[in-house]
Amino acid sequence: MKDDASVRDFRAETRAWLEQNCPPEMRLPIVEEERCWGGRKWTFHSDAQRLWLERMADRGWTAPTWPREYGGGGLSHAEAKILREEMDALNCRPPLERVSQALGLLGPTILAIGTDAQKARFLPPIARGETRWCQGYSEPNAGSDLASVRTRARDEGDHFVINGQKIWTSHAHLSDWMFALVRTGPDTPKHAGITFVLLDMDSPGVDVRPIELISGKSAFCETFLTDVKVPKENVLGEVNDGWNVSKILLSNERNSISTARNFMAERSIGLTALDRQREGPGHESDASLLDTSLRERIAAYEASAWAFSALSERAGDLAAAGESTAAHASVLKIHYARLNQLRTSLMLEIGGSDYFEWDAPVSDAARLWLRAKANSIEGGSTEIQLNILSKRVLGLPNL
Amino acid sequence: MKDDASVRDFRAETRAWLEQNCPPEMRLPIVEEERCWGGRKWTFHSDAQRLWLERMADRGWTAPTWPREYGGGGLSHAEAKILREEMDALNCRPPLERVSQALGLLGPTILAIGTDAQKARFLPPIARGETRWCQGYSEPNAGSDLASVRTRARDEGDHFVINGQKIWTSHAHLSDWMFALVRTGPDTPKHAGITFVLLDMDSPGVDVRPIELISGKSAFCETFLTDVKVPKENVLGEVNDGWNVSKILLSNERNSISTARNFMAERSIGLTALDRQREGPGHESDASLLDTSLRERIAAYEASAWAFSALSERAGDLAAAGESTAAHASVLKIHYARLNQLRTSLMLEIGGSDYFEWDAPVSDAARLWLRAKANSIEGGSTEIQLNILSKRVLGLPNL
Amino acid sequence: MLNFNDEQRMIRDNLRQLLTSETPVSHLRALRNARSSDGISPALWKTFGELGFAGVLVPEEFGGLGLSLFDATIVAEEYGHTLTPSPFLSTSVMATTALVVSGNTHLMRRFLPEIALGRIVMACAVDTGPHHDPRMPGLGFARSGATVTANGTKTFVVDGHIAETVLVTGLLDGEMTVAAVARDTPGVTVRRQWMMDAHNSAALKFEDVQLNQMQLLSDPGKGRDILDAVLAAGRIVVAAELIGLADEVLSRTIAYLKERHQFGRPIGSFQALQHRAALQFAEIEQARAAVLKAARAVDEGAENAELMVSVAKAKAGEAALGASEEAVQMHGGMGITDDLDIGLFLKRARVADHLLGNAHYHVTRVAALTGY
Amino acid sequence: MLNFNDEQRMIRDNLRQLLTSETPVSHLRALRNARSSDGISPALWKTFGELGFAGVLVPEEFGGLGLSLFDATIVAEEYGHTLTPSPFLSTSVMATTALVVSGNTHLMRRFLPEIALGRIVMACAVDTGPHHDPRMPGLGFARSGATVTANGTKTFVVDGHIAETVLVTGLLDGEMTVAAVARDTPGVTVRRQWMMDAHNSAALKFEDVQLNQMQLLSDPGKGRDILDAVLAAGRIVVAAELIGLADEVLSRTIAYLKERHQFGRPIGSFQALQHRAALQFAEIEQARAAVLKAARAVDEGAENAELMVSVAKAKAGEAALGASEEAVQMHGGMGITDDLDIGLFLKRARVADHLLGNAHYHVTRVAALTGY
Repeated sequence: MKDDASVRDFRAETRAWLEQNCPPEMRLPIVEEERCWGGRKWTFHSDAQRLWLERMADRGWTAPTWPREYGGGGLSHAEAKILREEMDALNCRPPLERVSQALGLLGPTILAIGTDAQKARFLPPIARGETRWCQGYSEPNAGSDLASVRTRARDEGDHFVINGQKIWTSHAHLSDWMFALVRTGPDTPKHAGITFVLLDMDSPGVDVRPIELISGKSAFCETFLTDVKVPKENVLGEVNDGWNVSKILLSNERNSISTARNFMAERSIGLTALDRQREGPGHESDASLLDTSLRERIAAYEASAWAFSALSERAGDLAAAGESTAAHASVLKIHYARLNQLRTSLMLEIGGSDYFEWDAPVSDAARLWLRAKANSIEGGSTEIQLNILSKRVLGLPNL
Repeated sequence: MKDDASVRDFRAETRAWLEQNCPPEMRLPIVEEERCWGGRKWTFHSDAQRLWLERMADRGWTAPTWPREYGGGGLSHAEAKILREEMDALNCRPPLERVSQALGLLGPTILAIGTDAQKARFLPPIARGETRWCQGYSEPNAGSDLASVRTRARDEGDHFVINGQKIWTSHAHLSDWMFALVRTGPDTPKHAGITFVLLDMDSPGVDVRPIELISGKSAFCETFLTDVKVPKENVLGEVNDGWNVSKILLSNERNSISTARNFMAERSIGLTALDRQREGPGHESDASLLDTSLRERIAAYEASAWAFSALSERAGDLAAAGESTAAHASVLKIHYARLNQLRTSLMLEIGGSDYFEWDAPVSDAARLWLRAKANSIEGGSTEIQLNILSKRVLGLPNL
Repeated sequence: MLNFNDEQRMIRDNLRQLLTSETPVSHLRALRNARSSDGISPALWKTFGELGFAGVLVPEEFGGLGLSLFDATIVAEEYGHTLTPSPFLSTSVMATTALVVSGNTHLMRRFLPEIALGRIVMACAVDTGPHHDPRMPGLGFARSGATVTANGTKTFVVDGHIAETVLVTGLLDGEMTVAAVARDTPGVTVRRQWMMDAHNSAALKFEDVQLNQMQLLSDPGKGRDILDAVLAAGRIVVAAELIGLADEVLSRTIAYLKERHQFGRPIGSFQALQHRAALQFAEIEQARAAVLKAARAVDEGAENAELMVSVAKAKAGEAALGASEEAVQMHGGMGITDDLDIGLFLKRARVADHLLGNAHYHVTRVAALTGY
Repeated sequence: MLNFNDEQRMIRDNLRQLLTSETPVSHLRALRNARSSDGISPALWKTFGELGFAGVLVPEEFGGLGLSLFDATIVAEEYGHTLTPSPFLSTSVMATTALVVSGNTHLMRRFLPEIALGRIVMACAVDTGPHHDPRMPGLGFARSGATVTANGTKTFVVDGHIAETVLVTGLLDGEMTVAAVARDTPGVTVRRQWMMDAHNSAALKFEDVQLNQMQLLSDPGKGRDILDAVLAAGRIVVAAELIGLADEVLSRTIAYLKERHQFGRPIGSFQALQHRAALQFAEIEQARAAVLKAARAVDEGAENAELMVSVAKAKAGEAALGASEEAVQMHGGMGITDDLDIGLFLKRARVADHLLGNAHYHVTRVAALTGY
């Protein structure tokens, strides 16, 4: 496939602009702690990070395919792909994380089914990185069974009053807004009577408590909602139709979680292992890994990671052609979780006992390995994805 | 653990006897085709094979732990273990395959619940390798669901008249007798009304047709039974209680299939691979396998195979101490199937394309690989074993 | 783009119709049972010529369609569904690539139009031992004046038993070189190899085989490029066949799971089997993407094309073997009988995985190409 | 025999009662949260001395029970259930084995009775780098008259932060040698390592540390035998701990599967989870047998003892990691919170797998010991 003339032009212009506008610090390999999530509580790590976000947001390239009127770049899928390829080619960091709840999930859902007023109000600040969002789906004892929402929304005419408890709300303590499922109708049938609301975290009655995880970090929170008022214009979709809204959003979630991470755009962990080996005396010029078991297992992981990046690209192409299926969302989610777990486990092995220290460690490899255990649970567990595939895609019968 | 005096004596006597009586040809590594299965249709591969069987049978050591009056050796478990260790130490081939339907399965079941007349009639010829047995359990469309037996036995006073069809009867065409489950009672409840009968394959109305398998071999048969007469003294256990008899026998089956195969008593396939590598020019004195992927995978298999041989030994020790559980039978069966599939697959890889030829191949590795696919299906599939473990051992609930 | 456009979808649909009617799996079974002397359907090969598939990679100036490797994968994936034994790989992909990359107009004019018409079968002889190792050709060329003498052995030469001409790799003055050798040249001995998958190949022996200079595809300096291109194209196309095979064997398994009852229920309602089937689906989809990506990378001359080829071959081999082994297990006793086709898929998966380097070979190659 | 006799069963039952009442998993959690300075329970160690467990391998003449490694695995398996941090491995197994195998009566008289009484903690310092590689001790001894000077570093020395005396491996005249070094000797620097499993070890530095001849366990010629014996005993006992851990974490998972409801049913009624749990059970049983067999093999001096030790460590590491990872997954969101103990099992499984060589190290060693 060769670029035709207009594509060539777009590519050239894009590259020229990036070269001129992306600060050199924003072209260094990304470090986990320096990813930009935005929001009112955000602190920029550097002036370069702030500048880079501003410049990209001005062009709408934080949300390249969104309409320009809502803060997006108005690009076609093909153009957005070129933008991404050019950013990769110049090692430009994403100015704002594409996998965020806001950019990856809620934004596309508002675009799809929001009112004009909602689009105008919520989308531009998302695209500019000014508001950060969290997801209020899970509740204690509900786990993967989203239909068993028990948080209640009482109808008070022009607003709802909400009482209940949400759990596993990632980064709720750093977020400005939450989108949540709440029960507006009777308990049964379980799928009906649920409403999808947009809730300001600054509202009175919102209490957020971080949950300590096995990784020692607290990415997830419990959120207690006590008599929280939500105006009715903040309902996305119809009242009592939240189940369908959440399905639209969930399919974005699976796509978004996975397509955002191109393991192979990061450095080969095989080369990292070789670097470490070369630190040992007498090993300065080794051409390959002496631990052949580790070498073979890293290679097996990297072969899969390359295949995953192809899968991710293909899913994007199919989506752009309108051929996307629910299948790919689940397939991506399953592979992503497994690959990230494998990758972080191998990194820990590469480090060895040095990396096993918990206090003042030389690396956060142990914590990342533990954190990755959540990948196959959060956002629809691997088991749920397998159920979806076997029922909806393969058409296997119920018991 | 040190041998005490009487044990030392038994060990020394056993070794002396074996050294004197085991023909040199019977101390060469066993070849698949030369395993001795016995029976009226058996052709000995050599005089040495015949002699070795006769000598061992005379001492009752083809069935070491059976009582002497029924053709066994009357040994304790500890003595039988020593006999086996000494046979291994001198590389003595088994004079008669221990995993046979007769020695491994039916014999112990008759010993446990047969009448004195049945023991006296059936056990000695089994121990002497004079009768070969096959198993008539499965039926078309029944698969793993043994309770759905449809072969009918009509009560005619002193005998039954049997009509129906059995499938997957291994080596029925080479066998003298079959033990089978037949339906004597009503269809429901499915577990009741089944009877366990001993059936002479020379009876009129028995028609055996080998099934061609993917390995190109025909180890399994379909057996058609048309008005076959079976005298009532050939019922093992009570009429209509065959389900319980079969459970006793099945637990022997799983033990027997697995404990009989000590992969690590055979030659390391890693060394076989190294031999093959050394055949290449310039590789005569290689100290290790250059294909490190193959080397690591063989080592992973062999580590598991050593662990399996320990498991097998432990299962025997627990059984001898009366602590055996159904768990071990299933665990052994699962691991055996997986290991043999892994082993045969690795052997095929070691051989490479030379071994892929079907006509006039240099090795039967391809056929053995294909044959091993049945290991996780025959004798209670791996899925059935996992069901047994999860329900009966782990106590997990039904849906 | 890693999806198909309308034209590609049409090609795929037409091929599927052709192959399922002309050479369903029963065709392979019949060839096997009859111990067919050529082991393929000459009629189908002629049809491939007429419809243009045989010349998919042949440049238009030589009568072909001049399409891409990406398009060639569409063909291979389809005959993977039906296990059709076809000279497509040997002739339309490997030999064609060798000739095109060589730039040898004499040989291109001679062979490419015939290939495009489905009139000849050509084979590529790469391996000398039972394990894929293309850098060790096991054959030497010696030059003396205008004559070149070949000595050595080749094995597992796909379609070597029916190819009129074999492209043979060997070392000339220590450099990789490729020569076009007619099968009936004096000194060439051919032993047909019936493989376990009922596909065919041959073991070839070359004893003082006299060739002339014109039979060399190129100067020795270029032989390595030709070999690399042949391997890349061959590996991608075998990988695509494996994807088709995996897809088909999974579909058949799903159908069986829905139809077969045990304990009073369709066995496809048991969750343990559902999850295993779904995992196979996920593996196949990932492998399929890798194959399409590798084909694009080679077509576009991407920097990481070689790497992606190994990724594709490795993942396709794993996916096809995994799906076939699960298929046998889920078909239970029936799965291990020769009556069902499932065993044929398993056998082909194993042989095609081994062909041009198995999954493990290619995983190790990923490490080597990455530099660790 | 690879099963327990009545006496062994009694030991096991008593220990289980002691540990579940004195040091349940909450004990480890409390030590961790309090950032305890020694990271173990000194009271429990004293009780181990009183009940004889601390001296299980100490010969009777030195006040111990003089039992076998097979018996020592019973102790380790039990504290694996409760994740009890205990000097049993470092002191009662590794240091005791070093002293006994050395045959050095002076040092045996000095240390063994104290070990048997649970009065001291001793550590063995084997590794110098982040990956287990005991043949490269990273420390050198130099002799000058009756004085021996040690220089080098050690890391991941289990209990090195609280051991009064550390047995240190190093090279003297190129030969493996072991010396007993008091931790407070001038020139020894100790940095405590809080590991992710909340168990403890230390990084030690030796700078011109002056020792006398009497501190060497043996002539250099014998150092390798001592090291081999220490490694074999240590690996088996860590493997046994991993079996206990795996057993416990699976039991807790089974209990959770029965109790936790989703979609209106206990999640343990879903067949996919049932089969996965059953597979873990099968793996643990096989690994357990391998550990018992390896212990017997070492006790009996069997020819393949070294091989079986690697098999045992490899299978136990795999089983414990597999069971812990499945436990986290099956506990869903709860599994990844620090509130539940499941994460503590996972962390300990990973560290103990790494200790004295991880599963992959030992699989590769099986190939080396077999000779391919």
